Parts: sequence; structure tokens; C-alpha cells
Amino acid sequence: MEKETCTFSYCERPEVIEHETDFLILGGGMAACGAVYEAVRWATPKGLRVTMVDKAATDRSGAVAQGLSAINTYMGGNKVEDYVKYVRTDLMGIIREDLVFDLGRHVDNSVHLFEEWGLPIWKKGDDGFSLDGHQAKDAGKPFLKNIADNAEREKLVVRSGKWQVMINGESYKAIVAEAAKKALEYNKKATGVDQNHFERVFIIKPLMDANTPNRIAGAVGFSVRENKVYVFKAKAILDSMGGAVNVFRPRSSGEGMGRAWFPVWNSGSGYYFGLQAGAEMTLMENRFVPMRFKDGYGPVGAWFLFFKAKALNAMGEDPAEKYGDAVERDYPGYGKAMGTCLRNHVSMISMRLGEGPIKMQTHTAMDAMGKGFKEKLGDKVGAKKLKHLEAEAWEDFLDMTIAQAGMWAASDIEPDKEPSELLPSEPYLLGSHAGCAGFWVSGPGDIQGAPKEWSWGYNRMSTVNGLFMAGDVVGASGHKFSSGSHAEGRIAGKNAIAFILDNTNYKPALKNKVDELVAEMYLPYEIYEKYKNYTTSGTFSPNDPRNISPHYIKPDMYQKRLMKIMDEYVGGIATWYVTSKTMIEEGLKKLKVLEEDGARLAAANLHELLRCWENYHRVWAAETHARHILFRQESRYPGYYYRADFPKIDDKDWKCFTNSRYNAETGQWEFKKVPYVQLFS
Amino acid sequence: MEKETCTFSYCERPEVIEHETDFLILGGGMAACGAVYEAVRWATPKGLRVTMVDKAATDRSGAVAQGLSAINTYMGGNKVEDYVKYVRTDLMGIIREDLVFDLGRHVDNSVHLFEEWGLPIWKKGDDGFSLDGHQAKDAGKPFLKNIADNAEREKLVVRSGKWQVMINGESYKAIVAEAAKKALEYNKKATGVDQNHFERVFIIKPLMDANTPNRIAGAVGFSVRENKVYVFKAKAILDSMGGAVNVFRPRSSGEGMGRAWFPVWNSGSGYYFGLQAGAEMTLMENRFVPMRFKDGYGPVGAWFLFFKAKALNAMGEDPAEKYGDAVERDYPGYGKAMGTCLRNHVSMISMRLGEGPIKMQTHTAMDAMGKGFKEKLGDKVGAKKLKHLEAEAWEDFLDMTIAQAGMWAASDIEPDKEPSELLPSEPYLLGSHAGCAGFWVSGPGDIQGAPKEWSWGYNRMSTVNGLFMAGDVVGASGHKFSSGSHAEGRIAGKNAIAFILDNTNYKPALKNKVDELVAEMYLPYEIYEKYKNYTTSGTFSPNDPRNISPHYIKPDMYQKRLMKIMDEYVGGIATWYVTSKTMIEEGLKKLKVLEEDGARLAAANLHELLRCWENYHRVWAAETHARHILFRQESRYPGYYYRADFPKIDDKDWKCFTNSRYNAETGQWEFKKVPYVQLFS
Amino acid sequence: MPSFVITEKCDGCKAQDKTACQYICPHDLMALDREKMKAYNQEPDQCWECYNCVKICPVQAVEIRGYADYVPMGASVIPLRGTDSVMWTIQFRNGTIKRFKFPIRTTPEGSIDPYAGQPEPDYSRIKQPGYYNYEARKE
Amino acid sequence: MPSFVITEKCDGCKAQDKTACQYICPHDLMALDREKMKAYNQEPDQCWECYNCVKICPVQAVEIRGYADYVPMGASVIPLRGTDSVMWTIQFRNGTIKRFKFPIRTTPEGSIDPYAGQPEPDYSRIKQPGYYNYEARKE
Ligand SMILES: Cc1cc2c(cc1C)N(S(=O)(=O)O)[C@@H]1C(=O)NC(=O)N=C1N2C[C@H](O)[C@H](O)[C@H](O)COP(=O)(O)OP(=O)(O)OC[C@H]1O[C@@H](n2cnc3c(N)ncnc32)[C@H](O)[C@@H]1O
Ligand SMILES: Cc1cc2c(cc1C)N(S(=O)(=O)O)[C@@H]1C(=O)NC(=O)N=C1N2C[C@H](O)[C@H](O)[C@H](O)COP(=O)(O)OP(=O)(O)OC[C@H]1O[C@@H](n2cnc3c(N)ncnc32)[C@H](O)[C@@H]1O
Ligand SMILES: Nc1ncnc2c1ncn2[C@@H]1O[C@H](COP(=O)(O)O)[C@@H](O)[C@H]1O
Ligand SMILES: Nc1ncnc2c1ncn2[C@@H]1O[C@H](COP(=O)(O)O)[C@@H](O)[C@H]1O
Ligand SMILES: Nc1ncnc2c1ncn2[C@@H]1O[C@H](COP(=O)(O)O)[C@@H](O)[C@H]1O
Ligand code: SF4
Ligand code: SF4
Ligand code: SF4
Ligand code: SF4
Ligand code: NA
Repeated sequence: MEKETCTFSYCERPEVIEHETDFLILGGGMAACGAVYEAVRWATPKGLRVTMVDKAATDRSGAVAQGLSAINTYMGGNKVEDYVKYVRTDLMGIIREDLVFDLGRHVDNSVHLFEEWGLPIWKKGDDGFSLDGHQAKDAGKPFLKNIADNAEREKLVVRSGKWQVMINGESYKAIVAEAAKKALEYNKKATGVDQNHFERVFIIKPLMDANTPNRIAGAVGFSVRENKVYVFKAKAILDSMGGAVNVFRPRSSGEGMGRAWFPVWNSGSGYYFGLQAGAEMTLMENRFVPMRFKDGYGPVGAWFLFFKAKALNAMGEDPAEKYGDAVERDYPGYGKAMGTCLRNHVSMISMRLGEGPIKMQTHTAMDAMGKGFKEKLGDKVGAKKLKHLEAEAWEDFLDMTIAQAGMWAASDIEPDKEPSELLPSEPYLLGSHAGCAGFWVSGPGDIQGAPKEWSWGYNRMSTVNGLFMAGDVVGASGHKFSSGSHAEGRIAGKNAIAFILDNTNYKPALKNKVDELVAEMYLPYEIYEKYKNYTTSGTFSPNDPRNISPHYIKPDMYQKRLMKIMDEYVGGIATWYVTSKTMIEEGLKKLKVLEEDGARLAAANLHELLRCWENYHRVWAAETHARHILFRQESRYPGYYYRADFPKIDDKDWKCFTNSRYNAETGQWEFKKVPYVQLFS
Repeated sequence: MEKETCTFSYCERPEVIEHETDFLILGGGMAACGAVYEAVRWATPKGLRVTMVDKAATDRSGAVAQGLSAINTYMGGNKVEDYVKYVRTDLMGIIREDLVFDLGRHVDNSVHLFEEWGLPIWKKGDDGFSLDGHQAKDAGKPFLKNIADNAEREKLVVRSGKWQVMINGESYKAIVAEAAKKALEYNKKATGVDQNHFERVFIIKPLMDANTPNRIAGAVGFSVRENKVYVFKAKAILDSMGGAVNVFRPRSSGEGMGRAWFPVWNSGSGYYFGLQAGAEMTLMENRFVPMRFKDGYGPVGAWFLFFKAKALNAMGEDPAEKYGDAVERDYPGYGKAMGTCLRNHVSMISMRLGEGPIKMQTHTAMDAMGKGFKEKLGDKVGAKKLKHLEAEAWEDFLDMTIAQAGMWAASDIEPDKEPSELLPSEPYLLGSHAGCAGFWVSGPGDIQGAPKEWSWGYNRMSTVNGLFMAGDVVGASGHKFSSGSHAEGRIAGKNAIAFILDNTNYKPALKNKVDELVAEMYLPYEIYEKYKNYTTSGTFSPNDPRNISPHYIKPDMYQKRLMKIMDEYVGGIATWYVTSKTMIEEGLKKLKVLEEDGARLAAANLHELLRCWENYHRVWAAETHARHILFRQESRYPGYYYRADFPKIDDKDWKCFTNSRYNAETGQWEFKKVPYVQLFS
Repeated sequence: MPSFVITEKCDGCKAQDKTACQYICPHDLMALDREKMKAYNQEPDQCWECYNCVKICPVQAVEIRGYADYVPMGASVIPLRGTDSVMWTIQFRNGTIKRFKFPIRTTPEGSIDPYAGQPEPDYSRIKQPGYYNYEARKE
Repeated sequence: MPSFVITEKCDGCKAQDKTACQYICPHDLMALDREKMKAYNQEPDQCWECYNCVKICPVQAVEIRGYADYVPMGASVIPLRGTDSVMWTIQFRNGTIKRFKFPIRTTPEGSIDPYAGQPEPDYSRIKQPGYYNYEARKE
């Protein structure tokens, strides 16, 4: 098709706003809020400006927008070293242990701050039963930060699993955001800038320095509310724009496509940004395929760990017990303590054999707990505790996946009376939960045994100078979760300030021409305005999906095209996560054509312009993932994906990091193996 | 939810039109047109009125609306007995051989009529190469009907496979419809009725006789163009409303959901109608899962049979060769001559092992044919024939699956230069192609060895008196295709007239109250009008899928809900066609709830009212299918579906018909095994 | 690829009782916006791409655009259906153009006389195999 | 279950600069029809059902209806979010009603003073582990 360009002959030219700052934080999620909090404290006394840019309203942006029911990473009385081992096992042996250890030794402080700010954390009552955040306060339970000893803290928190603590997390994000916003306010006042918190500005790409190679200098984005484009210049930048969802086809094909476990608005901007800047990535073949309550995508953690429920197949068997030996046989050395992917694997063995559906036995678990209560406390008090337990079961979802509670109500399922179906979800790309796809970043440098090459001066800096990473976009370091992402944002924020202080003379100069960036950004708008009347639209509104034109493609269909390619060729649910060299190669051809067609995306309004760019970001995250799976010639993560042509785990050749870099100048991808080194044994 | 009723308090009450006829033909597809043609000729001299009701414009209604490239059932010089054996093998050993033989001995006459009416049929030229319909005429090739001898006919037609003849079939349906419409016109004039051809009237349900049990008396439907309801009364009725599509989720989840191999507008009305009348069904567990060109759903027959192309996996291997032995091992006795389902099966083995994609080697096939041409005819003439061959390759799709030609063009695939990907489709329910789900009908009665119980007087009459069946809705008799469906319509039509002549005193009296029927039919309209302003609709049109209300469900979402249930629980593409007792039982529970929610379907206009009822029909066809799979405790059709809990073919217990009947009075399903009898060995 | 209507070309079938595209669509998808007197596809994701609306439109106002969720952009397949043949123009994404012409019928439209030259029915054989004009094959 | 807006209840946030639902939706789905001054969900099939628009609406005009393509009809889950707790009313398809109240925060909204009572940063340790207010754990 003919190449279209945006000359603003059809659409309105936006106002261009240039904003210079010192430290630019992209995203407003857990990591970004952590970064703001820590960086502002170091920056302000030095007169450095800190700016945060979020595509949404920071109060409710990112993965924690809906709240959470647990903080999944809290060391408490555990050893950080054990945390490293736990993460390693779960992620099939390959992690950056320096990063994970570093995370573990910092994370608790973020949790303590959350509590101080107002997050209700469950506590153990004097009778050993759990108190919610209000009850704990009323009962005079102290803040965790006010207890000196980790062992004492451990006694006070309500653990579900070894690493998780229970919370009343409906307002988790609002609380963390409030602290960040207050910090920004403090920095703003001190430095005298007009604005340092931009909401509803969607970052589309990195801007590189005109003079220094491999040096980030800024970022560009547009407002989703007004006809305005923002060009940000900065001395250091944190990319904390989260993971990628809706890259693979979800199980629904109607209204319910908006439901996914991870939030559909996390569109891979974080990956796209670093990638286009030329930052090195690692383990991008990894993905997260969570086992979830079917259709509502309710998380399972609380049910497995806190309620001690079992997931049984239709024959009443536990697939983990029934097929555990098969795992050890097929993947020697990995069957003993099964990580998340292998727990999926055994469930899928069972389902394929017609033993489905697999159901979480919520009712028997609650029944057993209730019996325990009554035995311990007598019938009356026991019954009261049981009532509380029922509320806790509902709260688990009402605090973070309300749709699952809705699914129960609509299906007339009371969890204390009936089991609920589970199913593994479509794959997501992320690095903070039980996944580790992301950028290759500098480690802290002080962990014994860590190779020198793992640390190049500034903790959490990517291989691009001045570009830092935190949260979902950091590779080889999973199981950070909400608290760890915040904690990592703080580490990165602090180090970014150190970097700026070491480079005070640096003045960002942009390589790109602003006019060209603006035209590129607004192209979908121009295309729509140019062609919107070419075809009839009947009684439909302009942004109706039924407005069909041969001249353009709307973002929703573009997204579906991407998801279908990934699903079918790169091991989505269509193939039960199976792919192979030949399938990926076929898929890559289609991704290339899809990318070309990106030049024909059309936007009827600013919302659609947002959706166009989101999807363009998804395509690149997707391609990186596909290329990494192609590169790694083994099936490292059975249950997450299978390379049917290399069905085994091959520790001899592939117990290593797989690092890649996209060279934007040449359009080439560079791949290499990087040795894995075990630091804790 | 509260039960809603239609009291015409919100929506307009339609005009009710009563129409009495003698023989009522429901549908306007191949079978219906055949029935009209034959029945009118018998009815008219006796003063009997024949009426046809079609939901669409008969010129382009049903499965042949787009045209076809081949007539797949033509005996010519072959033996009818061999046809029976071929069909038996393809359908895994269980067919009604009396019906299939009966079909075979009649079908050629329909083909001869088509040609006479103007359908261009390819002929062999004097040089042995094919001539298209025009060239054949210009070359003075005779009509098939004018050749006395089957063997001579065989020499003239261009065969792809043994049973198929090539045509230029763009106008196939228009031609067949013209003949039927002319016949109706003739009957109308002779009997003096006002109208006997109703287009755009959607039949919703059967009307039973008030006095005689198990006797059909009429049908009711509504106009899709005006506010009118039609109540038809008749002495005999033919149900020829086709198969069921979009019962299972297709592979696309966007715009492309409209693409399926079989037409999306065949919504299972044929099954619903007979089912609600109480007619016995057979082999409803069967389905058709065609291997098709990926995404465009282009048929493969011409490529395999005419162009002699191979479908090879990514390693260049033919799955049929590679895994043929596995079939014989897993399904002893069925691996030698693999039927359509087993050809799917071997392809899927290969795909699951990561050997995909499987591609039709169109280029090497055409290359080989071109070489042959040049060897035989020299370079110049050979090249000309090759050009013709290229046109034939395109015509194959342009005559029946234009979307596939579009897919080639959009993918820059020239079939003579590049192979194309294949994939098995989502399942369809039909009885005329390589599938045999449908009603249990009376056989001709004169075929030696056929059990007496297989014939109860009137050929192709169902177990309900006066209710005849033809085409896709007849069970246990597949591989009729377009010509056979027409031929079967004629058999049924003739026998229906015989039935009417035997029951001249019968006067249809309706059991149902017309008012109630009308209210039931218009309920979705009432619901929409009642609640349409309860929620906001922004700038959207009233029939925009984004208009969301807690009070109703729109037909498109209802359809998606059905397709998702079937896909996930009853062996659609989500599970690679695998299901089991426990999965089906779970699915049936969900179907029940879905059916309840049918009472909340809402229609913003007559098009949506049509779509509501289509989907209600689909739900019942789906449920029947699920119940049959549950009943048959074996995997009779590997490659169409698998009962994971009974993975084998069990000839000992299950080489039988599985018959069911829905008792509308009690709401109960009755199931039984009926012995299979082999008539031709 | 769902059908779409080119605004400039469609004349709403000149306000006739029913429009051609609406008349023919087997899935009842084509609707007329009576205000603008322009047709449109009211449910594109149920379009089978059967091309009947395209073929029937007297002013070639209807075309098909490949299903956006899997068909690459830029190609087109356009028929011109005459009385005895159809001419196809296929444009590839890369610009390649192919043209084909195929027969569609060998008799004039409307010329079928269905029972001409056929025998009368023999009612004594109404319950036997065979049609009014044809004896079933015996082998 | 995508959000929907009850016509009678929505007052378009009284024509203020921005509406509450539009402000909060993390996916930018809520839009305002300026003619009718009523909000609507402009892309329901991208709605995560995070309930933020529901919780924030000052007049309880927004509710959620289960995703039509797999959620049975007739149930509802309705929050009422106060300053320190949230109250949920859950109605089952079969009519059963459950109510729950959970804490949401232990401090007043807007009361956070992020650096109060915390130490000054020690720039000599800026490249060491630990935060400005916390020494990294050593074991
Ligand atoms: C969705 C979800 C997540 C979790 C859970 C359940 C559910 C249902 N579970 S459970 O399953 O185990 O139950 C957890 C749990 O209970 N406990 C826990 O600690 N963590 C859980 N998570 C994981 C954590 O949430 C996760 O680890 C962290 O949030 C990751 O933090 P971070 O890496 O900062 O990502 P983010 O999503 O929070 O923020 C992304 C930000 O970027 C913005 N953004 C994105 N693109 C942008 C662009 N182009 N321009 C400008 N801004 C742009 C976003 O707006 C956002 O602000
Ligand atoms: C779609 C399709 C079909 C085929 C093929 C390719 C493709 C792409 N191939 S290849 O793959 O092998 O290439 C074939 C081929 O080349 N050669 C061949 O002979 N047959 C092929 N078929 C099969 C035949 O078409 C099929 O066997 C017959 O058409 C079946 O005839 P019949 O049983 O009459 O069904 P119908 O679809 O034609 O007609 C149904 C009619 O019912 C109407 N209807 C439905 N519901 C109604 C309601 N509620 N109220 C009123 N009317 C209501 C319809 O409007 C229609 O008139
Ligand atoms: N079966 C399990 N065994 C151990 N840990 C689990 C299990 N299921 C979930 N978890 C952990 O519980 C937390 C929440 O998990 P989820 O709810 O699945 O996101 C994460 O830390 C998970 O790793
Ligand atoms: N590989 C094959 N071998 C034999 N017959 C086939 C094959 N593929 C298709 N056919 C037959 O060709 C006709 C058209 O098939 P299809 O194009 O698949 O609908 C039908 O009669 C099929 O049974
Ligand atoms: N939802 C509906 N269900 C039934 N009839 C309708 C519906 N909407 C409109 N009609 C009637 O159908 C005819 C054509 O209306 P319309 O489709 O709106 O042009 C008119 O007689 C309307 O009253
Ligand atoms: S047939 Fe053509 S001119 Fe007539 S209404 Fe349809 S698109 Fe318009
Ligand atoms: S292509 Fe066919 S299905 Fe689509 S709108 Fe046109 S006539 Fe209808
Ligand atoms: S927040 Fe409530 S009142 Fe305000 S615009 Fe949205 S729906 Fe209307
Ligand atoms: S529920 Fe959440 S995603 Fe949906 S419209 Fe409301 S705020 Fe947006
Ligand atoms: Na909670």
C-alpha cells in the first residue's frame, strides 16, 4: 500500500510542549511510585527535578489499580538467601541471584512504609486467629516498622505462604500513589517547576542523545485528553511502564476480552521503550501463564496457601500427586519441588487425558478450617470465626478481582459449598510475578561471587546509559510482586540520582526532529480524517467497530490480529502452549506484515490514538518474545510453553541467560548466550 | 431473573397472516429446491398447493449461496454399490446403506437437469484436457442427459476424484432456484393461490396437530422485513433448513468470525424444528471438521483430487504416510483406507509434535502438471494449458470461497509459486458433506436386507407423521453434497405428495394458540423496547454491541457465549476436539443456564430478532450434539472429536446407530442404540 | 473480509422499494440508512464474504475488505458479473494484478422452463423409486 | 463484566471540567456524551471490571454487568466505598444476597506526610545498598 504521511492536512496539529527535567520517571505504577518516593528524597536537597509521567490517573493506574489481597514478597523472619532459592526453583534455575538477593534485602522497608501510610495489614490476634487491618489497630497491634526484630514481626503478620502477608488491599494503589504524589509536590515546590506529574500522557518512544552514543536523552508522548504532544528531556530516565497483556488471545472472544488476569491496559510500553533505545534484554522467552479461576481469572494463591485448598480433577485426584513422577521422569531434577510452570504442566496432563475440569476444592477446605475452629474454640466462637473466614474468602477477590466474585454470584456458587473450575490463562509478559522477561540490568555489585560484567556502576541501569529499569520490565528477577516492584523502583531511583550527580554537566540534546515525531504520532488521526467519509457508516458512530474502510485498520482489530498470530504460532492457548521453530518462523513472517500495516492504523479520537500506539507497542513485545523462544532450543518452562521440537530441558546447553538487543539503526537483532552463575547454594 | 412476557406494551403488535397449503417446504436451499421441483409436478395435476418458505432470497440462500466449484456426487460410470462402500468407509462404518444406495441411484438425474438449466459443466476435450462449460458448448459437446450410457458419460465429464465432477459453479444456486421458482409459479397459477413463495420469513417452530398425536400440522415464523407473523398450516411438511454453523467458536475472534467454511447463516433451524416436533434423531454426535486452507477456509478437495497436490508438514513429510501405521495400531481395521476424520487425525499428530505448519503444496503440484502438459503437447501449447490451469486454480476458490482468493492476494501468495497453510476448522453439524448428523428417516423399503423397521411407508419421512426431511438434516447418510441434497429433496417431495394423497381428508388443526406464539416470537423486541433507555448509549446506534444493559443480552453476545461453552466443554478447537464425560456434563449445565437466559434476548430491530431466534436454534442443536457425544462411549470419529475417557473405537459395543428423541411434553431426552446392518459387502 | 459501501457510488438503489444489496444478502446484513439514502453492512463480523451484495449492486458501490483480524491489508478481489460470465480482477498486496473470466451459465437468465420436454407423472409409481421423469438406476 | 451507566442517575458530574469516571478509568474507557450530558463506556470489551468508575461515581450511576459472553445473567456486585471501608452487596442469580464490609485504609485520605520522621539522605552512601531511610538487611 502507498505510504501515508501526516502533514496535518486533515487532522488538527497538536500543540507541542517541551518539558525539561533531571530525572524522568515513566509510568505511575508500583515501581514508579517507589522510584518517586526514594529519588525525590535524594534529589530535592540537590535541586534536582523529578518528573513522573503516567498514561492513566496514578491513584488507580497499573496492575494494582483494582487493589490486591496480599503482599506477596515480605521477608519478615525468613532468610533472604532462602528467598533467592525459592525464586530460583520457581523460575527453573535461571535467575540473576544478585538482583534477587538485593531485592530481598530491601523489600521489607517498602511494606513497612505502606502500613505507616495507611494500608491495613492483617495481624495475628492473641488467640492466634487473624485480625483485619482495622481490628488489628483497634486491638492495639503495633506497626511492623515499630518492631525491631524480624523474628518478632514474623509472629505478628498473617502469612498465607512463606513469603506472603495478607492485607485489606482495596486502596493499596491509592495509598502508594498518595505518598508518591506528595513527594512530587515536595520536589515541585523546592525546585520551582510548574508541573512534575503528568497524568493521561502516553509515552510512545525514547529519544536518544544527539551527541553521545548509547545515551538516553528524553521521551515523547501525547495527551489523551487534549491535542497536545509532550517532549520530555532528562538526564536520567526510569522505564517502569509495566508488562504486556493482550499480546496473546484470551479465552473469550466477546465482551469478556477485557478480562484477563493481568490488566489489559499494560500494553508492553515498558518493553518497547527500552528495546527502541537499544537496551539489552534477557529471558524474554519467559512468560507467565497463571492457573486461575476460570473466566473470572481470580488468583489462586490465597486458596492454595491460606485456605489450604486442593485443586482436584474430575476423578477427585490431585494432578500434582498423580503426575509428579512423570515430571521427574521427563524433566530430571525438576520434579521434586515443582515451580509454578510445572504445576500448570501436571494439570494439563490431566486435562488432556479427559480428567477435566479441574476444580479448586474451596468447600472442603473451608469445611476443614471450620471444623478446626470449632474444635479449638467451641461451637459458638468457632461459628463466628467461620463467618469471618467466609468473608475473607470473598474479600480475596473483592480486593483484586471483583469479576471473579461476580462470576461466583452469577453462577450461584458459594465457595463454602461448591468447588470452582480452574484453567491456565493466556500468556503474559512480565518480570515481577512468577515470570522473568525483561531487561538486562546492572546489579548492585557487592554480592559475593557475582561476575563483574553483571554490574556496570549503577544498580538497575540498563545497558543504555542513563536508562534505568524497575518492576515488570527487569529481567531474570521474578517474584518481586507489588512490594518488590516498589522496592526496586526505589533502588533504581536512588541510583538514577547518583548517576545524575556523577554527570552534572550533561545537557540532553535530542537526536530526533520534533516535527517528525509529532507527525508520526498523529498519523493514525490524519489517516482517519482523510478517509472517514470514503465508506458509509450507516447509523453508527464514527468509532464504531463496524465502520469498515479499505484504507485503514482500527486498533481493536489490529490488536486481535496480533493476538491471533501469537496464539496460533507462538504457543498460546490455541495449541496448549506448544510451538516449534517452523511455527515461530511462520509467525514472525506474519508479525512483519502486521507491523507494516501499523502504518495504516486509524484513530477516530484520542482514545483510539492511545489504543493504536498501545498496540504498536504490543507488536514489538510480541516479536521479542517470539524471537527469544526461537533462540532457546529447549523447553525450559514446561507448562508456560513447549518447544515441541526440543521437548526436554537441556541443562548442558541451555542453563544460561539468553540476551538480545535490537539495533534500531540497522534493524537487526543480536542474540547471545550469557553464562548463568549460581551465587547461593 | 424475573420472567418477562410480551404483552405488546412496549413494542408494536405484528399483523398475523395465516396461510394454508398442502405441502409446505421449509428452506430454499438445494434440498428445498429439489423438493419443489419434484413435488410440484406430482401435486399440480391433483390440485395440491405447494409452498416454499425461505429465510433469505432463494436465488442466493443456503450453503450454495456463493456458488460451488464441483458437484461432489455424480455416479456416472461408477457403480452405486461402490458409492455406498465409499460413504461407509468415510463415515467410520456406520451409515444407513438403504438411504445412501437410494440416493446414489437417483442423483445423476438432478445433475443432468442442472446442466440443462444452464449450469456449465466441464467436459473433456478431444485432446483429453478439460474444457470449461462455455468451451464445451462451443466445441459442441453434448449434454449429459442426451447420452444414453453411463460409461459414455463417464468419459465426457472431468472428474477430480472418483465421485466429483468439475463445474463453473458461480451461479449454481441461482440456476437451481430459478427452476424451483418457475415450478412454484406453475403451481400457483394452477391452484389459484395468491402466494406460494415466501422469502425473508424465518421459521421459528413446528406446530403440532390438535387432534392426532405425533402429527405435524404447521409452522410459524416472522417476516424479517415487515411487522408480520406467518402461521402456516399444511398436510405435509418438508424440513430442509440445513445444518448448523457457529455452534462452536471459530478461530477468529474479530471481524473474521463471519468466515467459516460452511455458511454462518445456517443456524440449526432444521435440527431445532424436527427436534421440537419430537422426531427421532441419529448420530447427532457426528460432526464435520474439514481440513481447510487456513483462515480463508478454502476447500481442499480440488487440490487433493484434481491437482493431485500433497499436504506436507514443515519437514516435508506427508503425515498420512508418516502416521498411517499409528492409525492402524490405535484403531485396528480403520487405518487402511483413511476416511476424512482420520486424515485430520494424522495431520494433528504431526502438528502436535511441532511439525507444523502443514501446507498444501500447490506449487509443486502445478509444476508437475505443467511439465506433463509440455511433455505431451510441446512447449507452446503446454504453456497455454498451464495458463488455463492457473485460472482453474483460482476459479476453484472464486466460485465458492472468494475469501480464500482474497487471502492469497493479501498474503502475496501465488499458488503456482508457493504452498499454503492448512488447518482443521471448528466443528459443524451437517448431514450432507463428510458428516452424518441428523434425523432418523424412513428408507425406500425396497433395498434387499434392510430391516423392516427402517421403512415406515414414506421415503424420507421422519418418525413424526407428515414431517419429511432432506439434505443436511437427514442422519446417517452423508456424502450427498449439493446434487445429492437436491436429489433427496426430490425423493422426499414426491413421497410427501404420496402421503398427502393417502390422507386427503386430513385438515390441519393447530394445538398451539396463535396469540401465545406471537408473544413468544416478539419477546426480544418487547424486552428491548422496555429497557432500551435504562442505560446510556453515548453516541452509539441502538443496535451497537456496546449498548450494555443488565436487563437483556444481545444476540451476538449470546452466540459467543454458546460458542465458548461448546468450544471448551464439548471438544472444539480449544481442546483440539478432546472432551470427556465430565467435561460434557459441565458443559450441559452451562447450556441449561444459557437456555434460561434466552428469555432475556433483546432485539433492536427485525434483523436482531432474526439473530435472536437463530441463536436459540443453535443452542438446541448444540445440546443435542453434546448429549449424543455423552451417550456414545467411544471415540468413533478420531480427528472429528475424541472422548478422552474412551479413546478407542469400540466396534463390539458401539458399531450401532445412536438414536435420540426429545419429548417436548416432558422435557426429557430418550436415548437408545439401534443395530447397524450392513447391506452391501 | 466484510463488505463495505463506497459513499460516493451508492445511490440507495434510487429509493426503490428495496435495495439490491439488502434483497440478496443471505444473512440480512445490508441495511439502508434512509436519511442519507446510503447502504451499509449492519453486522460486518457476521459477513461470510459471499460477494452477493458486491455482484448485485448496479453501480459497483460495494466492495470487500479482508477481515481485519487476520488478512493483511492492501489487496482486493473485485468481480464484474455479466449475463453469462464473471470477470475477476485480483490485486495483490504487492501490486500484482491478475484477471480471470469464467462462465457462469450457458442459458439466458430467466429462460428455464422446468418441465418442458419432460414426461407426465405416473401416479401408480408414486411410491416406487425414481422420479416423475427418471427411473432409478438399477445395477 | 463491563461497566454501564444508568441513564436516570448520571448527571454528567454536573458539567464539571472532567467527570469522575472519566478521570479514574485506568483504560480511558469512560466518555461523556456532551449533548446528553451522560457518561458511557466507549469500549466495553476492553473493560477490566476494575470497578474504579463504579466506586468513584458520586451518584452511584455506574454498575457492572457480567461479560455477556460467559457470565450468566441476573447477578450483581455493588460496592459502596467510604473513607475507611468498603461495603459490598452481592446478589446471586438465584436471589441470595450477601453483604460484606472490609477496611480500606487506616489513615485519613490525604493525610500522608511521606518523609515525616524519616532521616536525611547520606550522600556518601548513595552507591551503597539501602535506602535513604533504611539499611539493607544483612544476614
Ligand atoms: C493484576 C494483578 C497483579 C498482582 C496480583 C493480582 C492481580 C490481579 N497478585 S496475585 O495474582 O498474586 O494475587 C499479587 C498479589 O496479590 N500481591 C502482590 O504483591 N502482587 C501481585 N500482583 C503483581 C503486582 O501488581 C505487580 O508485580 C506490580 O504492580 C508491578 O509493578 P510495576 O512494574 O510498577 O507495573 P504496574 O503495572 O504497577 O505499573 C505500570 C505503570 O506504567 C504506566 N504506563 C504503562 N504504559 C505507559 C505509557 N506508554 N506511558 C505512560 N505510562 C505508562 C501505567 O499506567 C502504570 O502506571
Ligand atoms: C458452503 C459450502 C458447501 C459445499 C462446498 C463448499 C462450501 C463452501 N463443497 S466443498 O467443500 O466440497 O468444496 C461442495 C462442493 O464443491 N460440491 C458439492 O456438491 N457440495 C458442496 N458443498 C455442500 C453443499 O452445499 C450442501 O451439501 C448442500 O447445500 C446442502 O443442501 P441443504 O440441506 O438443502 O441445505 P442448504 O444450506 O443448501 O439450504 C438451507 C436452506 O434453509 C433456509 N433456512 C434455514 N433456516 C431457516 C429458517 N429458520 N426459516 C426459513 N428458512 C431457513 C436457508 O435460507 C436455505 O435456503
Ligand atoms: N500451589 C502453590 N504453591 C505454592 N505457592 C503458590 C501456589 N499457588 C500460588 N502460590 C504463590 O502465591 C502467591 C500468589 O499466587 P497467585 O494467586 O497464583 O498469583 C505467589 O507468590 C505464588 O507463587
Ligand atoms: N485427501 C482426499 N482424499 C480423497 N477425497 C478427498 C480428499 N480431500 C477431499 N476429498 C473429497 O473431495 C470432495 C470435496 O472435498 P472438500 O473440498 O474437502 O470439501 C469431497 O467429496 C471429499 O470427500
Ligand atoms: N426489534 C424489532 N423487532 C421486531 N420488529 C421490529 C423491530 N424493530 C423494528 N421493527 C419493525 O420492523 C419494521 C422495519 O423496521 P426497521 O427495521 O426499524 O426499519 C417496522 O415495521 C418496525 O416496526
Ligand atoms: S445495491 Fe448498491 S446502490 Fe443499491 S443500495 Fe446497495 S450499495 Fe447502494
Ligand atoms: S458479502 Fe455476502 S454475507 Fe457479506 S454482506 Fe454481502 S451478501 Fe451479505
Ligand atoms: S461519575 Fe457518575 S455522574 Fe459523573 S459522569 Fe460518570 S457516571 Fe455520570
Ligand atoms: S470498570 Fe475499570 S476498566 Fe471498566 S470502565 Fe470502569 S474504570 Fe474502566
Ligand atoms: Na484482602
